[in-house]
Amino acid sequence: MAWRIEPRAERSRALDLAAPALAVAATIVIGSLVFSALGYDGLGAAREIFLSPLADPQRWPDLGVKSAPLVLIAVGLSFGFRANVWNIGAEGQYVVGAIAGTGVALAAYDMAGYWILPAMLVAGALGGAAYAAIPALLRTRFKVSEILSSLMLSYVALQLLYFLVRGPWRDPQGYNFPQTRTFTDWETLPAVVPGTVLHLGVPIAFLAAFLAWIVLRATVLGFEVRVVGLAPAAARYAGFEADRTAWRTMLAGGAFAGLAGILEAAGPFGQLTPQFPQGYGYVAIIVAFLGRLHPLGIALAGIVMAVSYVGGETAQTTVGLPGAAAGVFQALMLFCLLAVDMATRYRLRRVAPAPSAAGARP
Amino acid sequence: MADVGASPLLELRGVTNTFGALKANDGVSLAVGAGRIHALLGENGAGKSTLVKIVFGVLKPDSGDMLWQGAPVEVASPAAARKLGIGMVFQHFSLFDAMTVAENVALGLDGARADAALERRIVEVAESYGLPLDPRRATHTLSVGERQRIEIVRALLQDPKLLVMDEPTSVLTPQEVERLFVTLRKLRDEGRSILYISHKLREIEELCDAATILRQGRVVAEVDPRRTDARRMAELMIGSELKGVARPAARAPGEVRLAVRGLDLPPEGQFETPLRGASFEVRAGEVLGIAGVAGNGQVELMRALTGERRAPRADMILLDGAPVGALGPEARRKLGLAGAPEERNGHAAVGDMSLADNAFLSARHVRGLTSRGALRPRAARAYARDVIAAFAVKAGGPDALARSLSGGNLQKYVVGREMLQAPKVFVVAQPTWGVDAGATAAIRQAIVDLAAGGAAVVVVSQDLDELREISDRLVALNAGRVSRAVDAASASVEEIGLMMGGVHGEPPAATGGAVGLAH
Amino acid sequence: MGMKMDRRGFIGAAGAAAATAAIGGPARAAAPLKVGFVYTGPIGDGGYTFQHNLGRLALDKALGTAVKTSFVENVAEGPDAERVIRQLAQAGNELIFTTSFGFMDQTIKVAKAFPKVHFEHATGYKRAPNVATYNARFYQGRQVQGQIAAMLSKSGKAGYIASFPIPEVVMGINAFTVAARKVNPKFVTKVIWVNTWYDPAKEADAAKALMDQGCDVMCQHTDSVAPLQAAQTRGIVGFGQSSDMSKAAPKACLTSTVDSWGPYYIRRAKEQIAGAWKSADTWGGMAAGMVTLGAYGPGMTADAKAAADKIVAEIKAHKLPAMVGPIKDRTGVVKIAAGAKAEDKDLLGMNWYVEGVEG
Amino acid sequence: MNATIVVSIAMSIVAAATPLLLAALGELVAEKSGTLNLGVEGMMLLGAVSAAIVALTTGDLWLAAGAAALAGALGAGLFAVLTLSLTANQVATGLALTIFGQGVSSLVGKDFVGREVHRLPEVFPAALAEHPLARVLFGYDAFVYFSVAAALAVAWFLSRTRAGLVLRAVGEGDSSAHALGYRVIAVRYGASLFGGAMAGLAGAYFSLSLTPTWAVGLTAGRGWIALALVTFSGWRPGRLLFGAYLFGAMMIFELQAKAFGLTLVPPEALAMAPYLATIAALTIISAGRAGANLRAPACLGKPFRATA
Repeated sequence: MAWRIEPRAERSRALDLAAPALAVAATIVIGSLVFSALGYDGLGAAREIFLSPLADPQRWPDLGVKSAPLVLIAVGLSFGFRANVWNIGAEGQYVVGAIAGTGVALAAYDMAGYWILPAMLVAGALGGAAYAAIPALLRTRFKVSEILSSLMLSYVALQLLYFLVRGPWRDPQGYNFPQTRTFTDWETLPAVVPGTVLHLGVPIAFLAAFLAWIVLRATVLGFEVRVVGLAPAAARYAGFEADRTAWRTMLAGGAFAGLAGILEAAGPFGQLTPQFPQGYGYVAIIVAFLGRLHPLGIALAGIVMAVSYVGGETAQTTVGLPGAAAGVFQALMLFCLLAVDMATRYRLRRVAPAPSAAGARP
Repeated sequence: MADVGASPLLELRGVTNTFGALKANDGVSLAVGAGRIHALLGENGAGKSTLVKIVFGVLKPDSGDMLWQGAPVEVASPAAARKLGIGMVFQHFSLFDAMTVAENVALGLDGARADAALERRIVEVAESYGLPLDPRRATHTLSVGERQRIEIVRALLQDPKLLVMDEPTSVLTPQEVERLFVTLRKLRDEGRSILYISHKLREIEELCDAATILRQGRVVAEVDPRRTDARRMAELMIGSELKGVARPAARAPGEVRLAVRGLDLPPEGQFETPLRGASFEVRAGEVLGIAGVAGNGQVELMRALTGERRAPRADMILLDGAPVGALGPEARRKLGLAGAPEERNGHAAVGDMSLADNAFLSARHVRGLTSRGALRPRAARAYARDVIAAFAVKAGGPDALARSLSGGNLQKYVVGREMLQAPKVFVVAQPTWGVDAGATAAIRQAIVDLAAGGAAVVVVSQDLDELREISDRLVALNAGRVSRAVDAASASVEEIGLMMGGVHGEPPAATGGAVGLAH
Repeated sequence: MGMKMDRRGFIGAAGAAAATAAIGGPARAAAPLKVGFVYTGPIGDGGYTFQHNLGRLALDKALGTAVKTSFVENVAEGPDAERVIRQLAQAGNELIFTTSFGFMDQTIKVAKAFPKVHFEHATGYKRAPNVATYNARFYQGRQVQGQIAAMLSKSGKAGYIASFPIPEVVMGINAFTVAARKVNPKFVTKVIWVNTWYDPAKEADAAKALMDQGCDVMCQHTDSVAPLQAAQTRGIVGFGQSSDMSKAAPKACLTSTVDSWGPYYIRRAKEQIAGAWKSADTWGGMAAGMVTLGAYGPGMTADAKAAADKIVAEIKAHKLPAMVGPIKDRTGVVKIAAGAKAEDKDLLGMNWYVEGVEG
Repeated sequence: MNATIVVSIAMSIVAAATPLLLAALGELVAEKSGTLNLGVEGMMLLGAVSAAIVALTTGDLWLAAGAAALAGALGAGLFAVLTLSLTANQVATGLALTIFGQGVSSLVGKDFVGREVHRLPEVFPAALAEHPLARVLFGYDAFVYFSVAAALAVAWFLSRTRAGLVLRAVGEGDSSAHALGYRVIAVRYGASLFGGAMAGLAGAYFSLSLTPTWAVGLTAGRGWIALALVTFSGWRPGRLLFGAYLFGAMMIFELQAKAFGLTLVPPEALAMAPYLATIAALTIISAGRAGANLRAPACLGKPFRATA
């Protein structure tokens, strides 16, 4: 009668690795059942959303482009999340990063030179970091929850972008459309594979994930982040100060998001428009958790997420699945992962039935 | 007073409770007579708290019976326990800081609201038992002693037949303890029973009518504490004969290694004790014991010594004469100051990391476990292996997770990790808390040996016997003040007790060290 | 929209068109023309994208199994659009409609990589040998609305909820005001810029603010039905935009300016099938059936109905240009000289407001 | 004439404030119990679409409101199972719930887009609300009165009732509450479900009253403002009521100023005002010695697992 959920004494490594795969499998099963019940070709939908983009090499560059900002932002956030710093304002930092980089681009509009693009990227990272400094300051100085402040600041950043593209930065030749000039060739990321959409930002994002992994695994800085998250008091004992870690991880998260912002602006967008913010900052939080806050896991999770976007589009044309279905699948995927995660951390144990009246009552 | 065996108020028969591989309670039986103060005695980890939670309905036992006034009962929840007439005062208070005293009391009563009527009742009860409380005060503004009063008043308002108290004196000064005992005896005289959990033998001798001694989850003895030798009870508790520590012959003290001069430290949070002009010195080859009741600034002093908190002025803490008060833990370790705080899991070690990773925490500089910002995992594993071998730590190896170790073994690892760095100054808090007898002896011996090798050692402990056994000199910490130092061998328990209670006989001053040197 | 004759009726079983086309039968003689659509919003927006999708459905219905259409909805303007357009091209669509201004650069970019595929971009100005542009003369609907508004308004004030000050919106406001002032020279158009294409609650609040100012006819250049519904609540009338909004606010809706993309989509698909597709710039209005009026509501008086019908007829006969001088801007400067007509290029670059526009 | 405008503006503010108030009240109760559900926007959309569907198919507006509350509560139930029973991260789950709500609402509402829903009727007879000044008081539908009554009821519940005391205790100290025998998880389930139901009703206010119809993304981000509002209020229902009307007034003020021909500040500055005000309020609350009762519940967003 009585069951008890208990933490597993030793975390099963096999389950650890299998959990995400299990979650995707569960998503496919549940998703296809749900969509079949709604009158769609459920199995076809799941196949199109999760498999077709992988099966078609023509889609691979798309997957790279779509996953790059998600991976970059999520890796940046994962530092903080590991250290119990809940920056959920990456969307704002992404936008401000793009704004800062675009500021450089617009200032250098009449100039030429190889320095422009790197300057834009640096400005982007700095802009994102500077914007993340606000919640960091509020947290360390005034003990304001960074969850709330960073979320609020995202909306402020959005309005800042709108103001700029509708007002001072509006393209003078753009028929009053609210968008900036398009960047010059000096200001645009080159393609890594000529003839494809694969721009320089994609390898940068995945390289960043790899470097983050090295940092987390093999440096004192990474050790600090891990210890702060697992045992704050032990971190203090080790000489890692909580405020300093909060600052470092917030700034890192902001810089990664800002870099993602300018890479996206200087890459696929080539300008700033009101449509520039697409919620990557929020989706990246989900990606970070799908990847279990592990940089390599996040790289993989970013690709899975990109697959679901691209596949969602394919599914619209091939099996007539509505566009909204992709979002439902993405949410399901996270729900499933969180649920499956439990299985790896806890186990259900049956408690021996009580022999007498004094025993447990359900 | 009722006799034991007549018709016990509460009886447990064969209660067993298991967490994973650990049997917290293994067939425990005990009987609490009406109108008696019954002690539940045991070391940390003996299963006392688990048993109490079962009595109060917080935990459900895997098996076993509970009888209330002779009839079998199920206590499915604390509410059910309260209904029976069982009140509870928790060791870790179950209070809500953001709420008022009255609200906190209401939450402990069934169906009560924090209204004017309740406020009146709180004042009434509080006054009649000598526990003054303002029901409208916000809880976070109260002292630890006052906060305990909330718990007691809350329990008393239910007019309990049985009051369960889990380590109630660990946060009180001796004087407060005396006042509490007056209240408890008054309760007994009203015919109520008290299940009194403690590991402090003196208190049990003084207060209790009966005692059940637990060791490793089992009942090892039922004794009458008024008629049983304290040493015998202690041996029953720890399961072996007390073994002394081999001390080297008296030595001439060396030069001053660590000096604390007028250390003031404002509280960081609402619940911290400020340090007020703390001063003492420790010399090479010497062990200085710091006695005191928990909550008098031990945690804060440890932080100030290890560098987790900076001193307001650098020269308030001197290491070999050099001011280090402004330095953080890393810098102090590089200068040869090692520390081991009382909380092993989560403070001195990270439970979810391997022993090798835990080596990085404090040994990375002195033992060269990192180089230019990069970790050297091999070096860390080798060091962890050394510690395991040198201190006979029972562990699966350097890759075992810290939390997979027993408390005693983890403590040996933590202490060993610091000692193998050959520190010039070693500060350690509660070195043998919850550690089995064998490990206790080993750790104490290692501390003494470290000092004998020329290090200066500071031991913060609540265990007076321990301090008297391994220290050369003793000071006491009371409300953030450090008393003058006394010779550990010659000072009487009464004298030390007065020091702990804040009666110093002389103002605390920088001369404390000098007085101590008179031995 | 009238039924179009199905030239390819011989394929047969046209009745079950959609289902059959989707499944695809065995061994068909001529493969159907694959046509792709890229939508900026969800087809559930009830406005702009909804209308494009109606156009696609009209195409399906008209050409039956000769075409196979597919669409991707809710495509963000930017890199996502480029990916989707490319994907549609790779999937074998020979004709691709990209239905939002924000898809312009992406359309041109993908078109370069797929010279054999024909692209149609809505509301843009960049073309290529395989990229055509198309747009509808929405302002013609404003000409009707302006006149009716002036006839029915007691206060002589219309409220106009506008999205962004781009030429398309500006020319609509001007065309509306010029038409209204023909009836009532003192007529005023009060404009609130809501800086969004779609935010029902905000649009409704803007409508209320305008009505508070005494506006008794509501006009909008945003996508939701909220302003009309707000008007209906207060017993005021107004005009639907993009789609026929009479279903959402039957009492308030005088008529709607309906984007009717069907005729254009059908024509271009037929040209493609016939091998006669050419890049062109189409700016079709009422004459081409690309702008139509929705059902008249109960608020339309007989006079108003007659006037509306007359204007539609004149516009269809190309006898009623949008603006004929003299037309002054708000500062009193003559922008269009007496007797001159506003040319298409003037309209498409319009960034000033005629007299009578406030806000 | 002037009085009429003032009355009308006031009524617009009330209408704009009502959904914020409903959603924020629900979230306040949930947060007071210690759960941070960022899925308010998603739950509002679920409510909005459910209300529209039921209203269009049955014509019964009260049934529609009930369905909306149920739909919101189901969304919250999903959140609760994941975060409370399975101790999943609340931030990630809440965000996923928003994506989920957006997707599901747009899927199930596909066939109901743009159809007129009969607007909620005013509660009082028109005669009573004829005079402009009377209209400010008596000219609204039931949701408006309900939202104000709910604010007062929540205030009373939290400060005066035993159950409210327990709910706050669970949010302030989960392990203490557990030790005292309160069922932390169960209380949080209840608070979460209430939060979801209120968010659902807030969504229903869009599809039944503000813009009586269904269209994808009908709530256009108001759920995030509601979240800001809870923080702005310092977790107190009275301030929340005030804040909802203040935020509503800021939204209306922008449009009214434009209608008057005034443009004092860029519209973007006004649009960011609620968020900046919230950050400012949060900073003042956190930094100042303003009583602990204005601070975030101590256990907000932290997972709780009942162990020994």
